[in-house]
Amino acid sequence: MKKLLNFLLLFATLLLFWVWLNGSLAADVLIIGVISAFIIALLFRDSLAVFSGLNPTPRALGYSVLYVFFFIKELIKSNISLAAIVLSPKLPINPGIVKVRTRLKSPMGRLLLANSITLTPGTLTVELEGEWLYIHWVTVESTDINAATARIVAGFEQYLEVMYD
Amino acid sequence: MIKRFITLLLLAGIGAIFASLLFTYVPDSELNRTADYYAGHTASDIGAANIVTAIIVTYRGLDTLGEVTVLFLASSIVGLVLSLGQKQHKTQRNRVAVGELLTTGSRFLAPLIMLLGVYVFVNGHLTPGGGFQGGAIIASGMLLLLLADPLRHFSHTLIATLESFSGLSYVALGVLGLFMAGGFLDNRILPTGTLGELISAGAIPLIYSLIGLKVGAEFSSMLASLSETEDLK
Amino acid sequence: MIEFLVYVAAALTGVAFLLALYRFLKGPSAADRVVAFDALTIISITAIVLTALVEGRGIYLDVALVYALLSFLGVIVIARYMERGL
Amino acid sequence: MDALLPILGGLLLVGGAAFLLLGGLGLVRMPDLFNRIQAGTKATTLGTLLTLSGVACLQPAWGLKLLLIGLFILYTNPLSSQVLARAAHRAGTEKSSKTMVDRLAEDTGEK
Amino acid sequence: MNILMTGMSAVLCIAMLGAALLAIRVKGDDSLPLSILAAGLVSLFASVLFLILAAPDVAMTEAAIGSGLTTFLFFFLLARIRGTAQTVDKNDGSALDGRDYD
Amino acid sequence: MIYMAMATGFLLILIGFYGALTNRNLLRMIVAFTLANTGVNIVIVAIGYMHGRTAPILDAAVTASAAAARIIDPVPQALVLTAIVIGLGVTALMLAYAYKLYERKGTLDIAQYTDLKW
Repeated sequence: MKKLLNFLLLFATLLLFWVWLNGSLAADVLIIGVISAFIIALLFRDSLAVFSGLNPTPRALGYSVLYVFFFIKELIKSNISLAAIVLSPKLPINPGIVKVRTRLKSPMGRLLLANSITLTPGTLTVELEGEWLYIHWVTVESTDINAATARIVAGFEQYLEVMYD
Repeated sequence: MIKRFITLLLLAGIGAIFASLLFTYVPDSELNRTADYYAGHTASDIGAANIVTAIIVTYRGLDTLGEVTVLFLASSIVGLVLSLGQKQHKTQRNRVAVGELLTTGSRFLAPLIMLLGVYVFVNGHLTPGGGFQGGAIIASGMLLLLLADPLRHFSHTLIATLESFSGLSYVALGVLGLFMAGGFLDNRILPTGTLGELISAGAIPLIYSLIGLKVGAEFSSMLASLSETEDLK
Repeated sequence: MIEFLVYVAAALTGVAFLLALYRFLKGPSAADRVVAFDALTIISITAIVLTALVEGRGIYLDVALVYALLSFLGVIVIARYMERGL
Repeated sequence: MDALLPILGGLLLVGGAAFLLLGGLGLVRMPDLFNRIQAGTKATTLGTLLTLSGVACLQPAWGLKLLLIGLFILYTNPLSSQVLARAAHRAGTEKSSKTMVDRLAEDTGEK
Repeated sequence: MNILMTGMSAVLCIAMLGAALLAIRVKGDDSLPLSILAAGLVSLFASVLFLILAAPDVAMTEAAIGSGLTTFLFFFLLARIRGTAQTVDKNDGSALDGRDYD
Repeated sequence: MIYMAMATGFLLILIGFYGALTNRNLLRMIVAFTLANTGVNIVIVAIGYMHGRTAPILDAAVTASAAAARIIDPVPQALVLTAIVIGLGVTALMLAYAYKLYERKGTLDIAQYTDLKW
């Protein structure tokens, strides 16, 4: 049952990708898309789709939208802070690799968390191992695990926790 | 010392030839006769929007058959040469483990890359790209799988079957063109349809898809045989 | 007006390209060059999109898609090579 | 509205190119590899996304494909940077003398 | 707009020649991976140049095959030759060193 | 623009030859060969380019009737496409042989390959 669900999710993702690539909904495009998406989904049964593990509740959907906005805000903020660092003549950096904790379990959620952390102010995920994330921080504000977790991870985790369980 | 001198002399000679070519070159302002024919007749005769594809698959189809054969030979020779004298027993290969990020990322991305490859070769007659590019993209997807799991063994039988099946169908379609249309590899065994639609241009999408599968299988087998070769100390 | 803005954007992109190229040629470590390689690929995507805009041909965008894929794969191959996992 | 969209597109293009320039500058100025990766990833990602949206404003018909390219970059660019950072760290790349703490090295028992 | 294209191709040509010279001239311990990387970069720039010369088909082929697969094949071979059988010492400076292959 | 691209292509061929003739490392020679290959491709594509024309793909921007006046020469492009693919096949073959030679001799330096000297 779970396998079938995964297959269907993958198939739907691939079909969406196909229609998006072609930019049309004509009958011939759809027929070829269904065939090729089916074959590829069959070959990659144990693969992941964006939606696999996503909770099918309205609350999760709402949080996904909020997550996107939060992410865009953080991305722009991060670039402005980076610009401030790069453009200042003294290069005020204070780098280090800190260790933080995450509660997420679903692979897709963890990957999205790591990617989001990399694109947000001054942080870069170096290693993800079990519940520990090792993060390179341009301006280290705290080397304590809990303080750093609250500073770096918590913002995204509150959304991702609802989206992926 | 004398060797370096001869090298420089040789390069100076070639450079002089190149310079004279460059300075006497006058760009054309009109298409030459061949190109003019292709430009004027492709849309009405072949029905393909991408003229380069029309040339590769139909006008110069035989050359492409030869090219695919050369590639096939190259990939089988690479496999043969690398497997010569290899010890059959599997030594344990202590490669550094893959991080979780790459595993998850590749599990997500590999199907999408495959589908991108399919898109590139199915749309060969409409957009840039075609069988060779699509095949290379499919092989890149295989490479991603190999990177995420270095000890994975691809089924060589599957790759070889796919390769020979598409090669045979390609030649069969060519022969079909001999009977049902103007000549070997003629694409008009199917109706040419309207210019710019996905199913149009006769057999070109079909032929290019077969070429794409074949080329993808060949490149994948090259990568797989290089990856499965034992390390030298 | 628009044309002028496109010129300015292309000039800025060109400077960024040269800066990344400087990092590539200079090094010092191999990983630095790989980072510069990644940045150069991404900047090339911008160059491709600008070319498509100037020539007015939407079909050029497919090439940019292939580029986005390749920058990712290239960096990963080299990274796996560096950590001896290939 | 119709007259405004192209102007917005042009401004977005210039903004994106400016962020790319910042990325290049960061690549040159930052002292060690990890800081360079940070500059290279963040600035080029946002710069390319802004450029793509600028082009989408100038040529609305290309919007779908540009969005797809943007999503692809948004997904793959940080991922490749992380893999590279991990590999470089495992290979023991030099860190800047300003580095104050390295928990990963402590935990894997290096140095 | 023509000036734009000309300028872009001028920058690309300079970059290509620089990367090509690096590819054949680079010396030192980790020179082999670097020259392969530089050759890949030359192919990459060549592909943008092809696009500017109005050849999108060739640009895509060069990007996917010339710059992509060729570089990957080189790195696979280099990894085979380097020999991973020896114990991987995490602290040996740079993993891209050339000490054990030529 | 054409002349610039063509000059770059010729220079790349020369750089590739120089590298192949002066380097003694086998893999460096193969890298130099791929450089020369790229140079040849650039020259051929530059020959096909015509000023003020666009890519030989028909769509809304270039209609079939106006094609002959608006597109550039498609034949060199088809040629180069073939050349690139075959180039990869040749490179793969050279790499496989380089691997075998290294396995036999334990070195990539061609000065050490002295079997045919006497």
